[in-house]
Amino acid sequence: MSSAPEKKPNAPAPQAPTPAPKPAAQPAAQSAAKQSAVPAAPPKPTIPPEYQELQKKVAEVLKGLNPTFEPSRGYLDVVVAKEHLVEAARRLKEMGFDHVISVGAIDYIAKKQFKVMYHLTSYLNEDLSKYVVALSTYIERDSPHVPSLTGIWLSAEFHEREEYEMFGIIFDGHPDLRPLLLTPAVAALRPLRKDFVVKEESDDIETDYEAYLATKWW
Amino acid sequence: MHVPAKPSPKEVPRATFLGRAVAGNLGALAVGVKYFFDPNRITLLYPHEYIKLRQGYRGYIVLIFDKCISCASCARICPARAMKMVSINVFDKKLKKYMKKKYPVINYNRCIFCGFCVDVCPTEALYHVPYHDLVYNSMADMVLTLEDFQKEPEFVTAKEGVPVTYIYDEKKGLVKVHYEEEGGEVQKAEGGQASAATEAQGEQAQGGGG
Amino acid sequence: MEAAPRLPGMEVRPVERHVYEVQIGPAHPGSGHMRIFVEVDGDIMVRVDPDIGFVHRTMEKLAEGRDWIKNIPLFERMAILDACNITLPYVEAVEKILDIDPPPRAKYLRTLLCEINRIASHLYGMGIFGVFLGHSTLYMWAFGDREVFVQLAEDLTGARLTHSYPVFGGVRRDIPDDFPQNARKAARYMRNRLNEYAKIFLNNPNIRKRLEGVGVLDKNRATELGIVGPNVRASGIKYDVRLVEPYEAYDELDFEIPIFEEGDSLARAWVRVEEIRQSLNIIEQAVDWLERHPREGFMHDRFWKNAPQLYKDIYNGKIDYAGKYRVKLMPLFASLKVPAGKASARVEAGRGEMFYYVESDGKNVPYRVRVVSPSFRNVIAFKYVMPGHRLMDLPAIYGSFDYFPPEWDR
Amino acid sequence: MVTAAQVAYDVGWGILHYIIFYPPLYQLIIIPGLIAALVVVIFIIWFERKAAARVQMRYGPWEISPRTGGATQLIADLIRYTFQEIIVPRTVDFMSYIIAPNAAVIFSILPLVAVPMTSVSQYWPIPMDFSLLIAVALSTLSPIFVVMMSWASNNKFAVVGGVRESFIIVAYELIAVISLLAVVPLVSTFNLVDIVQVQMGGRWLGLLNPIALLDAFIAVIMSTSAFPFEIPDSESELVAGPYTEYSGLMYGLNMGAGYIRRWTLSVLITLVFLGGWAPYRPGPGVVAGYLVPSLIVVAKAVVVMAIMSFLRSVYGRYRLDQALSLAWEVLIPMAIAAFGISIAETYFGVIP
Repeated sequence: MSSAPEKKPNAPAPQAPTPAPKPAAQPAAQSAAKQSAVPAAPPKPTIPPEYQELQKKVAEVLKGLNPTFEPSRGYLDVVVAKEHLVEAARRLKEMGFDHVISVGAIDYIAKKQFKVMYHLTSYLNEDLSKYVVALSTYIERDSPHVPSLTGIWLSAEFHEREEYEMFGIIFDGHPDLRPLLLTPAVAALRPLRKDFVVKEESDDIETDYEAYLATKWW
Repeated sequence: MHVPAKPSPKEVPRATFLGRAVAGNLGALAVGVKYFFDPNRITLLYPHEYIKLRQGYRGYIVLIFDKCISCASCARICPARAMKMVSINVFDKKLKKYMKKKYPVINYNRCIFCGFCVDVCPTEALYHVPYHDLVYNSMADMVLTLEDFQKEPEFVTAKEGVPVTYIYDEKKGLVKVHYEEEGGEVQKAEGGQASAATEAQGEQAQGGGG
Repeated sequence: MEAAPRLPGMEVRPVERHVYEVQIGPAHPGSGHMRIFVEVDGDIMVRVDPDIGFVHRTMEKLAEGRDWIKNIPLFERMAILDACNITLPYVEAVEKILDIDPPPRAKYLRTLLCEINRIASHLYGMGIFGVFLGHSTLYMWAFGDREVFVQLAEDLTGARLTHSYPVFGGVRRDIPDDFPQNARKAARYMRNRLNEYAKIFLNNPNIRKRLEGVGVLDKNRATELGIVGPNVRASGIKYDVRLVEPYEAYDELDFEIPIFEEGDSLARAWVRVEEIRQSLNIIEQAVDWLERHPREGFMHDRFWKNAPQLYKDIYNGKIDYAGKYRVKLMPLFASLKVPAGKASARVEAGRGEMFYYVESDGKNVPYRVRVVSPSFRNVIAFKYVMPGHRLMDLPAIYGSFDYFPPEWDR
Repeated sequence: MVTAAQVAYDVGWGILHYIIFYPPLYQLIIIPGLIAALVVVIFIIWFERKAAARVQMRYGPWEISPRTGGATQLIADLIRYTFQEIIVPRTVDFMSYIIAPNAAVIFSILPLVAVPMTSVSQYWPIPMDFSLLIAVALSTLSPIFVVMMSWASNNKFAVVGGVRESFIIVAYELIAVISLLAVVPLVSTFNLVDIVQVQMGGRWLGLLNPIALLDAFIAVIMSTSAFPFEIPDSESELVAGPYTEYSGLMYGLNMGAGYIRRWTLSVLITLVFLGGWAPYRPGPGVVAGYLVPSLIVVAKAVVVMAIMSFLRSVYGRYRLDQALSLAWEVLIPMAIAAFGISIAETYFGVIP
């Protein structure tokens, strides 16, 4: 593996597939960690190492609300119960997470659940800027009600409207819950739910020659 | 080497009233007048000129029939479902008999020229031609047959137009140059680099174009 | 006089007295495919309601039916003039789930294209901004000079706009031989041009009058609304994903993040100009690095270790019809299965922070992809910043946020 | 004995003198009126597009006649406008909708009958004693019809555009009137012929009183809603302002009316500030006494208009309130100051 070539700028080596590693010249532990051999097996999902410290802090802040931390990469997934969502949001905002990057929902149709996630980060608190925290909760798929957090983070307003039209999740207490991108007729189909199927051309790669020449897919 | 990015506070340049009313107006007018007398035109006069694109441009795709091993990777990776595999009877030279084999065909109504098929082909049986401005009479014509897919499509613009190419210039950004001249230079220079001579020619061509 | 005839499709909506509703868009010369309901009281806007979604393509849904790699050209369609930045977080998120880290050369190549795209995107935004204020020269200049960078991107990737350049584990091409000198020429040209831009547009008293003190967003308000990108940096917030969570090669490059305190439309325009300067620095550094280092490590070993000799020959230009420095994709990409897991990634795209949430359940298609584009997060600003300004300020504010309807509609 | 040749000569002479060069008709229809205005407008629009194209890294009109640089493009546009269907929406007020553009064009040309094209009194369309006043007064009529158009259109954008137009009318008229009349103390006459005669020696009033010239110049730009004051029909928020509901030839008339008004006022500026037909001294006869001086005036006015057109490629557009505050707070005091300068110069005897 070509590693840390910046330490040997004059190396001509047009084809040296495996340059001898120079252990003394390894720049930093951090980049060494990046160059770990590629694991053949799929990686074990865990909480990413750079988030371990934050996890403790968040657990401290959300004490009493029974937060659980789901394995994830690139962000910290904090799951609280629906009843505690508003309280958890308030505490996280006090902690410094001052705006919402994304409000996303996932349809777990097998478990008959929606997961609603508020991805948060901070502008004003520069220590927290480098983290993304997802405050998430599971709700029933049959009665999709979740308290709106627009009152706490105004930046969630349009995101919640979008998830409302895409999934039919009703954000209780949202000031202006109308479809945002879609017309009401299309929004009634709840397009992002898993039971809505997009009709597209078949994915078959093989086709009959005559049928192919007569295709009208354009 | 770890050089973190650093925030650097900056300020919008302030101007006094007089500076704004006089210097601002005069500066804007001066730039306008400068370009009025010395225009820097980059427009391509399209049907009369066309850009001779360099090799590597992701243009129309051509199949080299003999190299295809019917692996269907191209059809599988096609993000627009433009490429399909069709079965035809071909004479197999090794086995000395006719047999059914699968070959890719392409529907240019759908193709988005991402080039994934060309890049994924394990035997390089597909390649791009470096042009993209073609005309078809109907949408049905854009569903290519296997025979058409093996031919390089006819480049109609090249019949009437003058080939030009754009070279980079520090003063003018992109400069339009007639292709033959630059091509000749490149062949002589053998470096693949636009020499000073070509730049001079480029300016000449620029002046003549007005 | 009789009442106005009721035309087919006409919708009658009561509005308050003294209020006059004007619809800006959707078929509108400057704005593109979006509509803003504006209620004006006299000349002052009192309520602004952006009505978006005219080019909505349900990309999040389409992505759930497409193979992992096929989503790259799909997401690119959000903002084709910023294609690399827009697809990069998706690629990064999938790489996180796959647990691979691209080699340094690939990182530098991605960074290079990202910055080329950022300049192109900023120039596009400035051009539209210019035509909004009736300044057609800036529009033409920005689009003409953007051509320089589009040409650079074409030399690098083979396509003008829809590059589909970053793929999982690496990139699809290496730089051509004459690319470094061309990039340096382009950088020097653009630096000079920016001074002329300042003269004819930003310091033009006419334009300054239009922009100064218009659409002011202070630090706290910008935070509350969650505005992103150059727009928050114009409000004095030190937030840039390249700064707070460096990705690709950004932690090895020497550049600045311009921050302005004013928060008005003029500051937002200046941020973009200063960012173009910094991007030119980055391009020069990246090109230097790429020139200094041997051409190896453009694709992660997992996808390149077993590459046959033919692939290496094609890379080195030994096959005449195939071009040079092309990185072949392994057939594995066509049927890639990503292990179960979820990841998010964000990058600083031209218009701001681009965020992807990717969830996989081990199949060959994603289970859920959540895309949040910067323009989508900026659109809320119209609702809360515009009221209180005059109707003629609408284009000035609208343009200064560097709107791009296809991006926010997704 | 009357021969056919004599009759033909006499009839021709009569047509030449009493029809073609009959001053009111000549000035209204030929030079500098309708025909000259049309030619000039076609040239100026072409120039505007070409000049903007030169600044903006492109070619401008080209394809239609590459040898002349696309000069015939505007004729092609004119033909297209002429044969385009005129769509009259159901909701408009029909009579005023039809009358307004026509009236705007007619009243735009009208001031040209009040200006002299020569010092030979035989070729004056009207008595010239108060011609400056009359011309200025007539020039203020046509913008009213823009407001009329907007109101007749019964369209939101048109109404907003019309309201803006009416704001601007009030602002710029004062500037135009004061700054054009600012030369009166200097020459102590309202007679445009005398005003031109004073400038014969090269002492153009524009040089003696540059502030008045600048003010009048800006007022003309404002009055014809050219850049940077293209406010009533600012396309980025109002589709085409007062002209939104017009199509085909009617839209062409609207566009033409603005340009013709600019042309008229440019002629006026030329006469008042730029010496009119100076330094040429009109001789006897139709050609030397009428045609040549009028062509000189046309040439000078075209230059004035070309400079106005060039501003499009440098400036954007002001906001309405900024344009108004510029007019009321800067330009009107400047116009009054120009008046004062004239008085001072008269006191010190600059003009003998």
